[in-house]
Amino acid sequence: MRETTWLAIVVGMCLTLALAAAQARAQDEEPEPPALPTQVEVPAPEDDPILSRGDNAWMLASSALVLMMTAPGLAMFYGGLVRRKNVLSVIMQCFFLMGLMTILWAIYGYSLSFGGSNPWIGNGEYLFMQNVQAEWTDEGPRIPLYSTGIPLLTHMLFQGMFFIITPALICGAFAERMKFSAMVVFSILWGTLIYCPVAHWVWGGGILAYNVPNSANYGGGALDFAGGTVVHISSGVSALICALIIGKRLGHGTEPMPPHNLTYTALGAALLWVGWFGFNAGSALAADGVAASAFAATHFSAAAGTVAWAGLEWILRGKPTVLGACSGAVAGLVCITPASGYVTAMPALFMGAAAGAVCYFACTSLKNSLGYDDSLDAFGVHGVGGTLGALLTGVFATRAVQDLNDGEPLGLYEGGSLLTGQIVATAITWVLAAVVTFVILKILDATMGIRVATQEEMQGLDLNEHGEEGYIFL
Amino acid sequence: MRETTWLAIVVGMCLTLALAAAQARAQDEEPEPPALPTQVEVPAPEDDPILSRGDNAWMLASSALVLMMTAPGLAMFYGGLVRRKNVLSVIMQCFFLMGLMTILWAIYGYSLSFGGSNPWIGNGEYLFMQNVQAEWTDEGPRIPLYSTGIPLLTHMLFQGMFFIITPALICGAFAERMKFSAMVVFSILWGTLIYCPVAHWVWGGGILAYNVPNSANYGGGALDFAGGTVVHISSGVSALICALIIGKRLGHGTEPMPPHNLTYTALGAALLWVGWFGFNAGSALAADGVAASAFAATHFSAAAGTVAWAGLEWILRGKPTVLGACSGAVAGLVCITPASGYVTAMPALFMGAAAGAVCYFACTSLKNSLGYDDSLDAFGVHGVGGTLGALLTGVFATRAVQDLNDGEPLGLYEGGSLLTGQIVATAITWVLAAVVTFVILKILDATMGIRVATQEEMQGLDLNEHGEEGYIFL
Amino acid sequence: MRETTWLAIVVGMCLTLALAAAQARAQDEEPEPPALPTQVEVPAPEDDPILSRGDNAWMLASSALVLMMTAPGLAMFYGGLVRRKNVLSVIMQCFFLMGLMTILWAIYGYSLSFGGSNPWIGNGEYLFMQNVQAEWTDEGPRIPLYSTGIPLLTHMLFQGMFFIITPALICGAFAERMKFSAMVVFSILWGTLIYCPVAHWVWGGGILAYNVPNSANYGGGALDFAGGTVVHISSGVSALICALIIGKRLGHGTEPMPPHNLTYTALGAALLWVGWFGFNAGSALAADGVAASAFAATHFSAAAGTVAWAGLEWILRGKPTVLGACSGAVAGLVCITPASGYVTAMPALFMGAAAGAVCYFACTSLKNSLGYDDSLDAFGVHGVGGTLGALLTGVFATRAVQDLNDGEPLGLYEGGSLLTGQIVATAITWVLAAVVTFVILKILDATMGIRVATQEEMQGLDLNEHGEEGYIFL
Amino acid sequence: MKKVEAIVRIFKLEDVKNALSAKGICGMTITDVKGFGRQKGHTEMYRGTEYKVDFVPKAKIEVVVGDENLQLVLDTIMRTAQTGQIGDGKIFVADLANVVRIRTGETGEQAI
Amino acid sequence: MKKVEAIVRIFKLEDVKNALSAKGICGMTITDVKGFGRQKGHTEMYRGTEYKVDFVPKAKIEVVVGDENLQLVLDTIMRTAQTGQIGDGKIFVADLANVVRIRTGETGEQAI
Amino acid sequence: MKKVEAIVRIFKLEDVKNALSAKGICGMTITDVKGFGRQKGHTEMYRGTEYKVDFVPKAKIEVVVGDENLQLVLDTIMRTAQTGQIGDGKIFVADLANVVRIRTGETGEQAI
Ligand SMILES: Nc1ncnc2c1ncn2[C@@H]1O[C@H](COP(=O)(O)OP(=O)(O)O)[C@@H](O)[C@H]1O
Ligand SMILES: Nc1ncnc2c1ncn2[C@@H]1O[C@H](COP(=O)(O)OP(=O)(O)O)[C@@H](O)[C@H]1O
Ligand SMILES: Nc1ncnc2c1ncn2[C@@H]1O[C@H](COP(=O)(O)OP(=O)(O)O)[C@@H](O)[C@H]1O
Repeated sequence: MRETTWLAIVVGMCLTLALAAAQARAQDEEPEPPALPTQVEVPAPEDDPILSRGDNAWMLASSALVLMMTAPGLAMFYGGLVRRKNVLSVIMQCFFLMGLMTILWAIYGYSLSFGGSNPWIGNGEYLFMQNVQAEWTDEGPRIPLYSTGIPLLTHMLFQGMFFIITPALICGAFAERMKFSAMVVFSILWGTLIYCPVAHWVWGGGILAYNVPNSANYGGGALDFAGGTVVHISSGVSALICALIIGKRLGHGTEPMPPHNLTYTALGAALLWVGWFGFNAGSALAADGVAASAFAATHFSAAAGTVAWAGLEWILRGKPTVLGACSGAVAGLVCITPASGYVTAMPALFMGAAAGAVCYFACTSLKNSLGYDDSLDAFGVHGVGGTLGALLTGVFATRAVQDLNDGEPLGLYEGGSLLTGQIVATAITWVLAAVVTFVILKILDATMGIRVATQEEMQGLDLNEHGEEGYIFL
Repeated sequence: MRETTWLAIVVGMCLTLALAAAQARAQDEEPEPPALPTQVEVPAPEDDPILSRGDNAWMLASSALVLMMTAPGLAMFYGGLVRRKNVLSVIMQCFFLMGLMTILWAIYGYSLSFGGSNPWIGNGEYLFMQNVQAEWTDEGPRIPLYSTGIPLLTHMLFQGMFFIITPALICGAFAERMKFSAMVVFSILWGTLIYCPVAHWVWGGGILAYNVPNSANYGGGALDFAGGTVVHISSGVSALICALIIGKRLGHGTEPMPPHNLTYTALGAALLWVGWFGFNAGSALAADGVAASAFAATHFSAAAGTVAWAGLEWILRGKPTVLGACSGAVAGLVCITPASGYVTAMPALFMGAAAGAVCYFACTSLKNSLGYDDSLDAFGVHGVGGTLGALLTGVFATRAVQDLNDGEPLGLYEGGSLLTGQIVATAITWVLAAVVTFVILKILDATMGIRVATQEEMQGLDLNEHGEEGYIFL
Repeated sequence: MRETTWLAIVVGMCLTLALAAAQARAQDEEPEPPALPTQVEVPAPEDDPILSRGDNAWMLASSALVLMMTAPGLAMFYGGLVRRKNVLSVIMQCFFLMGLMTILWAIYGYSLSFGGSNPWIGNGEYLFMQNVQAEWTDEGPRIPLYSTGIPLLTHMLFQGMFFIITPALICGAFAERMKFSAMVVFSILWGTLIYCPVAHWVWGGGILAYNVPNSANYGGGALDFAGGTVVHISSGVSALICALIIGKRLGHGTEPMPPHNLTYTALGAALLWVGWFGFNAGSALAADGVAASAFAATHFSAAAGTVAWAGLEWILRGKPTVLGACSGAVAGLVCITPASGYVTAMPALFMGAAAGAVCYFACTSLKNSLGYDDSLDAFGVHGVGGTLGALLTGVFATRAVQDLNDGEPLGLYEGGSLLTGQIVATAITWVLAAVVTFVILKILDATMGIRVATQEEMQGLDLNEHGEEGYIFL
Repeated sequence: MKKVEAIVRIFKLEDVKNALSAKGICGMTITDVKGFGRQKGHTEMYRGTEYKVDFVPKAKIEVVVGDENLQLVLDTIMRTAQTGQIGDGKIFVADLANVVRIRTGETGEQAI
Repeated sequence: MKKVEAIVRIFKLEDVKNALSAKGICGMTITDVKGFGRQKGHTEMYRGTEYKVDFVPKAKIEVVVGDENLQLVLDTIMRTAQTGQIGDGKIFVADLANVVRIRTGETGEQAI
Repeated sequence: MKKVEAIVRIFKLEDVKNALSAKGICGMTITDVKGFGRQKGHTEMYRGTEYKVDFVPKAKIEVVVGDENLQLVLDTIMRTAQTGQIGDGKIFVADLANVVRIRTGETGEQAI
């Protein structure tokens, strides 16, 4: 009952929002300059771009890779970490979000994130995929192009995959106790109220974009190649709030809750590693040298994270664990995400190693001393690793990879002043994610409830929320 | 014994067929116009195409993605749905078909499907990969190109992956009781007698091709972007016949037969979703705007299918299931397949939702009321979803994506007349698949037998057909 | 303790080596001609190549595919074959090597393999990714290109993935009993002392390269398209030595040691098949016709191997097994690897079938009669299959695919003289791999020990080496 | 009170449970076991190596009954679990000294 | 000597083990079992087909004790395994004829 | 008739089975169990949290024998399952009231 009401409210809200945006756009009298992409250097957008098949080939492959990160990647990584009785609930969260968030993205998400040039939020120009999809013109069919020469549809698809995985990452925090219905409503609101604005601010030419004339340019704006703030800080910080508000799992701290299938976790981590090449190198939006450079930085950072975390365990605890190696890889990948298209090889190795070490302490000492129950360490890895990455981007970003400021140095290391903007963007994202998540969850908790009943939590979410069992090995 | 005889007969038959085709080709005196591809608009084929590396890059990646759909994709999806004792038998069917069908394709399958311009069946020009593979000429090595600028080898590879997955889909109908030897012989015959002709009719410039001069043009011909008739209707309808002829599983209806590993099923479904981007967007045979459009339509339809099926369960049964979400995704993917390169975003969302709902009822109410035992719902998803997709293609196909008829509207929705051709092609495919499958199975049943012994079925096919166990968790 | 000492020694050694190489390079007075790639025909390297986005798109996708081969591919393939108590140890070897070998590659591996034109070993020009990564110049950022028009970073990445999987293949030989620490040190030494030299000899313009002026040209040099000698013979032969030196598993020959999860093995084999397209077709270093041809040869050989091995079992043992089909596919893939870019379709089918049959006998009769315990048949498949492939390349390579010798025929079959060089290269690789592996292992055994304690081997490596369990299904 | 332990074929478990249940015996405990007896196991084959697996999966049903119900239980199991083929299994009957119901603390016959 | 067999809820196993251990009972053997009794099972749903699963996963704890410890063990299990809800399980007590410790060959009480 | 229940190390199971089989005891039932006793378990570590797992996997062998074979069975198990290390396991012997062979309905000694 209450769930149905909620769904109705949410759908209503989304439509209102969509219409409002559409109207806002209609009122916009002055002609809008097209959105300025901040992820790559592009020729002035007024030149008509021509379709680049090589770039499109890479971006389509990257889109597929990024979807693969959510499932099977994240679904296996997270699914293996929970107890057997909850494995399907975690996989379901990932899988269902692939459906749900895609629909929102098609209807209004892409438009809110990338439409128009308002510094605060997108407009309605891409609602329902208008002006994105193919259209019939006097000269025949026309498929709109993005400024880098790929179809705008490809850009929309690639970015849409990020809109799926970001809320899916949060699921790690409330795993094993969140109501599925509450997760659905939460993800809709979270995507709309946090993801779309932040994506617009950072990548849509908004207030946090780097060196873009009509942005607010707090601290000069920030560089975020593939989603340090937009994806990892936003989801990681929200995950922390979720863990705090929903409370600990029954038996947390007294009962053992070991991962039920570490083979899944390891295989999922490997898939994340592979998929992340699409995530990061794809964020070049082209198959050019920057893509190759981002690919290399990603690979090196993951490698260093793997060895750092497992190595630390080996030294401090006597044994390198598989979970440690996998967590280190993911930490390295998270950390390099904002920097991947701006740093060279050795800084990438360093960032990965730093992420492995810092996240190791965040997921062990820090979490234990603070005592929250972030089931799968969504905050410890994505929140902490993402923040570290955003800051280190301000240190190591170099004009040698991309010249974004007329030959001026970028990162602190080469004498630039980027770091300020990175700090500002990080802080703003932390605050927004924390406050809005807090408000959403409090409202949901007061209305539909966010946690399953004790009895259900004990028996497992698979049976109670979905009426299914993960494995029937008889 | 009888199996050996059968294999000998089949091999003999194939060779005869191949030789006959070769001879037919030799007799062909008049010069043949090259095959007209119907999947994309291409410049007149007499212009020598030049190698397009961007397109080739995407098509090679797509070929890999489509192979991945059969295994691990389908192998996990189907493997998880059977009982533990039969998991290997299902995986083996998928894996062995990757070997078997590829060999047939290399020897004569591609030639029968895409060789020459006879409206009924391919000729022998590509037998044994002649005229497809690299050849030594006076000017050095020459690698023949397809009209869109990709190597003909790439076209052959991409299409060959479809030749693998199509019979593999049928395995869902007779899972848990078919003899492996019978499955092998059945697949050889099915591929030769059903797949190759239908592929030729629809894609090889044959009788069902759209708007191609030398086709029979029943009802104007049909559009099938990536295999609604060729892949899904043909396999789905054959699956129904298989389920009817082989009979129910022992204990069907009285014993519970729950999926033994829903985690595999969900991960497999996710891999199918990812791989389907290669299947559908790859069917553009280029990395152009049509590919991006097909990619988007595919993604949107899968998303809508997921939410529709799981949502219906939620409303009607009180719980959204993982299997429901996965089945909905696959239903949406099946349905959009023929339409993916011809429709825009909102129709794609609609088609996915419709497929989710229609296949939901087909797999629950319809199947139960008719009482056949289609173990894994190969008919309910591929037969029903494929038919729905073929028809809705006739409704929603739009010249805005591809102008295939000199600016005339295509689908019913924009006022075109495509629907008639779609209905005719669907009906013809249904009849051919049903009749030929029926005949093949009856002959096989009378000679080598198609079903394992009762005792073996009870103990499981893994031990009896392959002498192995899926999991030994001691 | 001793492990720490060892790690220190190894790290020290590597640094020394790196510095030595750097110095060697500094001393090099005469200007060095750039490394001559032998894998593809390229225009004279002095022409400045321009970035080819289509080629880069394919090479980035290929790099991702090859990483996917190590994990999840090989991790699942090998992981499923061991007993449950050791599944994580195998996955950990694969995963940790993804981190470890990548770091080595970034620091000195790529330089040792591909730097400079010394016939014996690479120089220091690419140490720490200098001259490979992006650099700031007067005209702005510069990303160095490889002679085929892809960024040098892409070449480095693609080749780096091979540096990961090759030692991972060896792990099959000592699975279920090797100390993790010994595996780490062994892999570092093996990669440095065997992989880098052989890669340089064959692909870096060294002594075994085909038709390259400044190579030693023993027997005319050898063709190795994607790693018959460099990857499979080197790892396979080393695997044999490992199996001999470490000794049999406890209970080998008396206790049953069936694979604990054949579903993983089959799914892993399928992923290997898919990933191998990147491995082989990617070795064209371009998305051209040679890539398509290599893709087709790879696919056909895998298919023929699958059917050959499973078919032989069917005939000789009465049942085709899943493990047989998978092993046959891998055998076919191994065998075609060196030949993939040089042979046409029917020879590829033949090579796959031959590999299926030969490796079947190597893994059954030969192994049993010699009595070594190569746990997962790393030698039987990679050593034997790789050797077969290297030799058959000398038979079937044809100028029709690539004209590498001014129109002269290549393989024996078309009347060329390539075979001699293939035999010489094979023999040299055998000797080097066997001798160096023997020495490394003997030293490790005498110092840090290579085998876990009996008690630990009985309880399983997962608990004892990593403190974790693979599955907790309670 | 008696404890009846029946080793039966796995696919007969559902039938036996339903039959007992129909007779009013509504408590039992099931364990997955592996049996070794006259019934032959099977052979598995992995890369040419053959393994003889002697154990056959069986289900063990434990039912505690008052003495008055013993024969009823034995007959019911006998009837529903029998196929007449080797491997149908065995029933073992043993005396029990006491039974306690944890929820209520009841003991003896009324705890069953 | 007595063999005490307790069928308990799975999530109570850890508590029972610790309580017994604290009382000096430091040997026991655990089996995963499926129980059928008053406690209802659950319903699963796969593509519209509903299955009633009557069996509830339980843990069986077997403790062999000297007669003098029997009451202690029963009390300890009762106390720690009880929730008061249907499905708490049962304890069965049976006589043992002998016990042997394989390592030493000791028999009887001292082998426990 | 006696029921012999032996808890043994998993890797000794094959040996014990073969030895019993060689002595003509050709029926037995095996269960996977987890033992808790003097033998220490192991520690697992997941992201820095350490879990002590007290349970050690063991195999339980149940053999029903006529009284005349009891000693033979005990001796055979003792001999083959012993390693002399803590954790070798225990053998429990109990009386049986009756045995039934489901296939034939035979009861008592001849049903074994
Ligand atoms: N002496 C025994 N002790 C314990 N279990 C036995 C004994 N004999 C048979 N069983 C169990 O009964 C099952 C069936 O026995 P088997 O000899 O195969 O067939 P049948 O019961 O038809 O004679 C065996 O798999 C085993 O689990
Ligand atoms: N007669 C019986 N014989 C064997 N096991 C029983 C018997 N009755 C109950 N059990 C076991 O005890 C468990 C709990 O019994 P149940 O009737 O559900 O609740 P309660 O013990 O609270 O009355 C059952 O799941 C079953 O395993
Ligand atoms: N009192 C007991 N009741 C039931 N099982 C026991 C008891 N004591 C020991 N066991 C079983 O015997 C196994 C071995 O016991 P343990 O004390 O570890 O070594 P040992 O038998 O060498 O003294 C235990 O793991 C447990 O399964």
